[in-house]
Amino acid sequence: MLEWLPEAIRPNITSELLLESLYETVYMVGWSLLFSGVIGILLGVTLVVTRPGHILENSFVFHTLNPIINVLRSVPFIILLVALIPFTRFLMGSAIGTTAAIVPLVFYAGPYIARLIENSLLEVEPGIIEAADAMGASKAQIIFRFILPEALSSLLLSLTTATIGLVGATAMAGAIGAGGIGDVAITYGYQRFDNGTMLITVLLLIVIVQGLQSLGNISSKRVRRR
Amino acid sequence: MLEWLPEAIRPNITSELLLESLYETVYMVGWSLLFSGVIGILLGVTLVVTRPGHILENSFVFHTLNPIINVLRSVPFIILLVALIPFTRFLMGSAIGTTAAIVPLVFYAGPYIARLIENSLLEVEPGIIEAADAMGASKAQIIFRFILPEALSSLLLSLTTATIGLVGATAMAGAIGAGGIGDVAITYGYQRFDNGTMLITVLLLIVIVQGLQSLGNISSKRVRRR
Amino acid sequence: MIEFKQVTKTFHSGNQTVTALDNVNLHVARGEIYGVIGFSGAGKSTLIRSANLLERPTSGEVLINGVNLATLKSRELQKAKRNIGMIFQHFNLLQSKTVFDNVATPLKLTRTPKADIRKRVTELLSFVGLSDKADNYPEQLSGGQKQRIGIARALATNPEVLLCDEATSALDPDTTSSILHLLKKINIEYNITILMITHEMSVIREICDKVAVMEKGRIIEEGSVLSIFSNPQHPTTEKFVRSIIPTGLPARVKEALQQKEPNRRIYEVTVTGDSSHSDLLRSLIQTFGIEVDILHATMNDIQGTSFGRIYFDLRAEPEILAEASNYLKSHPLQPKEVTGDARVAA
Amino acid sequence: MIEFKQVTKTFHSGNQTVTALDNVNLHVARGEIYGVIGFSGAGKSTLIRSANLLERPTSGEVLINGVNLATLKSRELQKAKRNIGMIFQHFNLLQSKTVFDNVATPLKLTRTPKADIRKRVTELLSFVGLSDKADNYPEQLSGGQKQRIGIARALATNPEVLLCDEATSALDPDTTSSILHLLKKINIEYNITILMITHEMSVIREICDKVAVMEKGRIIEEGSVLSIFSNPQHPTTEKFVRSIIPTGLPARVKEALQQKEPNRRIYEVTVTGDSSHSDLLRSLIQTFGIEVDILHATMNDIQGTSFGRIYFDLRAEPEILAEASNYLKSHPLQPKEVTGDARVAA
Amino acid sequence: DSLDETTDYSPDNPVSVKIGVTGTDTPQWDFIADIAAEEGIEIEIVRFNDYVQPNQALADGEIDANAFQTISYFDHFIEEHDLDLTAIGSTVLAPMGLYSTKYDSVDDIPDGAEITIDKEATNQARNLMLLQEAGLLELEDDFGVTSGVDQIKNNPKNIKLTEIVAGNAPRLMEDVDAALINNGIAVDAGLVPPEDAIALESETATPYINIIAARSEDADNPVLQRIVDIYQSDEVKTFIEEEYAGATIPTYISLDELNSYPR
Ligand SMILES: Nc1ncnc2c1ncn2[C@@H]1O[C@H](COP(=O)(O)OP(=O)(O)OP(=O)(O)O)[C@@H](O)[C@H]1O
Ligand SMILES: Nc1ncnc2c1ncn2[C@@H]1O[C@H](COP(=O)(O)OP(=O)(O)OP(=O)(O)O)[C@@H](O)[C@H]1O
Ligand SMILES: [Mg+2]
Ligand SMILES: [Mg+2]
Repeated sequence: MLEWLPEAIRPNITSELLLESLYETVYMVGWSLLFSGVIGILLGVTLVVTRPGHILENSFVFHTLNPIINVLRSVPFIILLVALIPFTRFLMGSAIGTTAAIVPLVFYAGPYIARLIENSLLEVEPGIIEAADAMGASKAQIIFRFILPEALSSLLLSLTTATIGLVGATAMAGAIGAGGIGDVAITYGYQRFDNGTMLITVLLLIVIVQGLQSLGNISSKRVRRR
Repeated sequence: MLEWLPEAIRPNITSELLLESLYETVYMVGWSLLFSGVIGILLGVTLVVTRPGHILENSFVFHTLNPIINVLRSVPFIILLVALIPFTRFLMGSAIGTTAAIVPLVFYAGPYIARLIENSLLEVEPGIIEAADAMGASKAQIIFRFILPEALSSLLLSLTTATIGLVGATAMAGAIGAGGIGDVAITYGYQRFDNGTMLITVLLLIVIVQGLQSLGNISSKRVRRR
Repeated sequence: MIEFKQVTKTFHSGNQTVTALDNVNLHVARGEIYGVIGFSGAGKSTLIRSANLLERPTSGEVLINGVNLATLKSRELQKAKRNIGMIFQHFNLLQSKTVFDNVATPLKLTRTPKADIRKRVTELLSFVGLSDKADNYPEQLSGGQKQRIGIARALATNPEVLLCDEATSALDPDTTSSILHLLKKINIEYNITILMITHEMSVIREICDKVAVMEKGRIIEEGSVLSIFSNPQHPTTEKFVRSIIPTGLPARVKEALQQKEPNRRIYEVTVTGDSSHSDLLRSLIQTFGIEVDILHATMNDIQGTSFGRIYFDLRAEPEILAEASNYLKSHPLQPKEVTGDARVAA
Repeated sequence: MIEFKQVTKTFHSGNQTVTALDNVNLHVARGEIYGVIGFSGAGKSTLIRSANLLERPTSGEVLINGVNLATLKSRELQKAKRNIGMIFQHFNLLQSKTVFDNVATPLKLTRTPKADIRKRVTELLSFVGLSDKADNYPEQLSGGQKQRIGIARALATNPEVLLCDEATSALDPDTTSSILHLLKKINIEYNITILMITHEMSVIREICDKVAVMEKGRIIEEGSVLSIFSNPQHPTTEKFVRSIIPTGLPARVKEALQQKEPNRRIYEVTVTGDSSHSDLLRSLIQTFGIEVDILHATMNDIQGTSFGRIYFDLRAEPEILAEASNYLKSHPLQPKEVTGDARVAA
Repeated sequence: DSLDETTDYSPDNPVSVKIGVTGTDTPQWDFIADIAAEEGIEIEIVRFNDYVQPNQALADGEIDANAFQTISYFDHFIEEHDLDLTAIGSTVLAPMGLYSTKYDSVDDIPDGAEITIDKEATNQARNLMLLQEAGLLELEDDFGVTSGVDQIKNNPKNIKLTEIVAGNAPRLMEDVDAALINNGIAVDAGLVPPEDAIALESETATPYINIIAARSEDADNPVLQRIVDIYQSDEVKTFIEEEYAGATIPTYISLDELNSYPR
């Protein structure tokens, strides 16, 4: 498949490995985005609505959650990976491989997404929340029917940024045998001084990231109303 | 200094090393935040104001910058580090060490900050820009006297998120001999199975991140006017 | 229905303290349309916002239907609020939803069937004259159109109580009048209670039963619209009344006075209720032989009766005028001679 | 000074096209206060926003001082805009800046010395009555207070042209009147040109020299305020004029008509300018011996003259009334008998 | 976990085995897997990017064997973590070398010179021992396989040691006076170890011979034994020599010999 490339940049890896690693990346990013997105949005919403003066003001929850997120964001990814091994094994049956990597990736991206979401949600006009409150909306309705839709455009951009961050993080998940393009780039390209592999994997990553960003930009723009 | 700790968690490293690595982290994060902050804000502002329909609409600039940022965000940090070696050497005289690490860190964080800033700036009420325009503000004035101050609260949270991201990235900058707490945590704590070192370094990281986040939250809240 | 009991609300900003509500007592009876008027910054919005707890009073309490909302549990509070529609001064529309969905929002909250929602929203949009904007987003609307969406949204659930904060401030007189008529209509048909903030005396005149005047956080005067208009006590109230019943001398009267003709006098008669001028006119014209002209007259139609002033221009020989002046002094309508010095233009 | 030449502006949203301005031609002369009135959604904001290119017209051109802004280079355009103050319908204040800094913003843009800024802003704030709010942030202000900050900001640089989009819509009559007086004053003192959007006819009456009426993106009528008020041509214009000179039957007149007494007739006299009623009164009372009462009267004072209506209540034997009716038919004031069927309440 | 029940296998009734490797060792394992597959052993290669996880995963039963480490690292690791693992065969040796773009011999290295060493613990220990061998440093007596810079007794030339990631050493050579580089990496980076190195680990450095490790209970498992045999076959030896161009030297010694290095 790649034989037609000039020698200097012809990768030393098989196209099967490349395709497989592409699949692994998509698989890891997809699943961990799903979970960390849900968790991150939940945490982000909680961080916003429990803060002083907000609709579900709860000093205890806010002041517990806030540092927990900070702690998770403090730990270097590799150490997080290790610290989570027992939990990963309990959850996934195994602590190695592509599937197992989803757990630490979720722990990595969840709190990160929470922070981005928090920032987006704080920009919602307080008047909107007042209107919701005055209509007798329940707290859940205020969140799901007012705050989230109003912040949607910014949320989509935040999720885009987070997704691209996840793509980057999968490269590190190679430590537990997760594979993925980033890992191939590092182990075959970088460590083996194989410029061809480096080039093609980085190109693939660029295509992925470019695609994700375009998708994010377009969908965010489509729902932006100002 | 650390001899009073119970043996199980007494780190095998000297307190000098710890202090030095703390200094290295602060040094790297400080400088790279300064540069990547400036660059990120410039790029973020450019991404916003050159987009279709905005005050400095410029399809060429926007459609050039956008993918360049994506490219930089695509490359795994370790590969970015390597790819930048010649440039770093040219700029810093050497591609090794704490100072040299600032270059790849800036390349890593700059585009990332740009994306966060972009999202924050897009949330500024268009009416504000109209008011500025109607007053005869120059483009630079519109940006610096209207858009940036109005987005300040969100910008501060974005910069906080980015700074914490930078703290995480410094752990990886150990690859070129940059040192720092994250690196000590990985090489002394994780690789040498020294739980004491792991604990104390991670605790230090937590304190740093917690401090940064609190600072960000407080300053953002102070300037938030809604 | 709505009762404010010694409600005080202070805001702190820096080292400044603003007392937006200062020991306010107010009672709005069921089915009443109660207007609150006052200068900008008087505390009107704060008052109405504390009715549904958007602002928690610093002290005092607000009862709706005899219930202090502040004592309710979350769910009960929501239920209570669903019975209170609110029109916001700054509209507070959802930017992310179409006009249709904005109006439908309160209905969706109560899980109204889709078909019912469609019917009700269509009806409301057609009433506020925005059927063709159903699929537009708020940012594509003019100021008045946004306000009308806010009105439609507040009415969507047929609430028992309606809180209107400057509901017609951005609307032209024609639209205002049709909105006010609608409010009056639902007030009569459904016995809905309306608390209405406004800075326009004409709104009060048009539909309110009672009115309170606020100044600096205090209610300085209140009563039936009729009594306030006919007999304002407080200077501020008078200013508002004057805004639709001018009390300054009309230009034509001033002009006439400037000519200072000896055989001409100008009299002002204040009209209250059903006063009759026929005997006055007859006496002046027939008995005294005076030439009587109506120089200026402004009367307001307030709930079926007329209030206002008439300026009569009397011309005759000075001695006849002097004679008539004695007659006029004892006349029950108490005509006052206008000399130009006594009153200052507003 | 401001000239709109065949300006058309269309908005597209989805498959809908809205023509907000439809071939508008308008000329505002230097030093003029030009009012634009129209129903909500008529295109007023779009018109004023195209004057300083906040909306680029789809076709046609706008000249300010003979210059088409659209042809200017960036720097020249900025300079031109600094001479045009604008008050926005939705205020558009900077949330992140204090009241003081908001008003100071346009001065800072031109690098005005600090001391001058302080002096000018203090002066403006005291004028709009918000000196005590200098250090507050917009979100701590009431609706009317925000609007006043917007006004102060627009005036800060003493612009040559002022564009006001509903500058007083959130203000009470007293504040409105003081703002309007200020505008009139700067208009006279500095010969500043003002284009003023409003939905309140009273604003037009108070300070405008000329007025244009918009409907559905078109200017349907324009002229001096006097001519428009005294002689509105288009039904929409009439509606606006009627908003301050009610043309419907007053309640008291309607009530009188309902009693259908045979020896009572009601006549309506339209007052335009300096019409005199003295001979009418004398004839009716003295010649016919009719009992004449003034049932209702509303006159408006427009630029020194009175316009309005008087309702006379005539009581006498039917045959005398019949006789008088012939006399009245030929009277130059053209009194019209009101029967209750002919007119419908507005 | 155990492979016990799967002693019987044939091409028609294949047995599957998971082998953990790190980074770049896959070519020979792909080659071995092909050979083994014909006999009914399906090798699944699990690639790690880290030196801790493969042993952990082996002990936890997530893989059946691993092949990525030197015997000394392995011994140290199982002692530290109290794991019941055993070395079941030797594989290759990739000697370490000291390279410099500035100096032709170790003696030329000046006072205060900067030398890069691997930040990864076992390799770092090897680096330091090579520097001791070259006479640049003196290490503590109890210097072990994961000892680091803190165990340096004497640094007469005041050499500045900079820890970096191994793969960067060739790339950063010109920024320092000398760099310690793994053979594998050196060859990949286009260096010729015997010619370019100014100091080289002796080829018989037993502690640094790589091994295949398994859980002790599986030490005698015929499947694993067969895999060791395949690895140590001439066919594979030739393959490795060609593939790695001398950077990685197939080194097949007995287990006794393997375990007899000086500790
Ligand atoms: N961005 C837009 N997209 C689509 N339609 C628009 C947009 N802006 C304005 N319109 C439409 O153009 C018409 C004129 O709007 P404009 O704001 O000029 O009205 P207006 O006369 O100022 O009304 P008001 O008195 O209510 O402020 C309205 O029907 C409005 O819905
Ligand atoms: N959040 C706040 N912080 C500080 N002061 C406030 C705040 N909200 C309102 N105020 C002040 O309280 C006073 C009353 O405000 P309110 O909005 O009730 O006035 P209002 O009568 O509705 O005026 P308007 O007619 O201009 O809308 C004002 O002086 C205002 O500046
Ligand atoms: Mg208000
Ligand atoms: Mg408008």
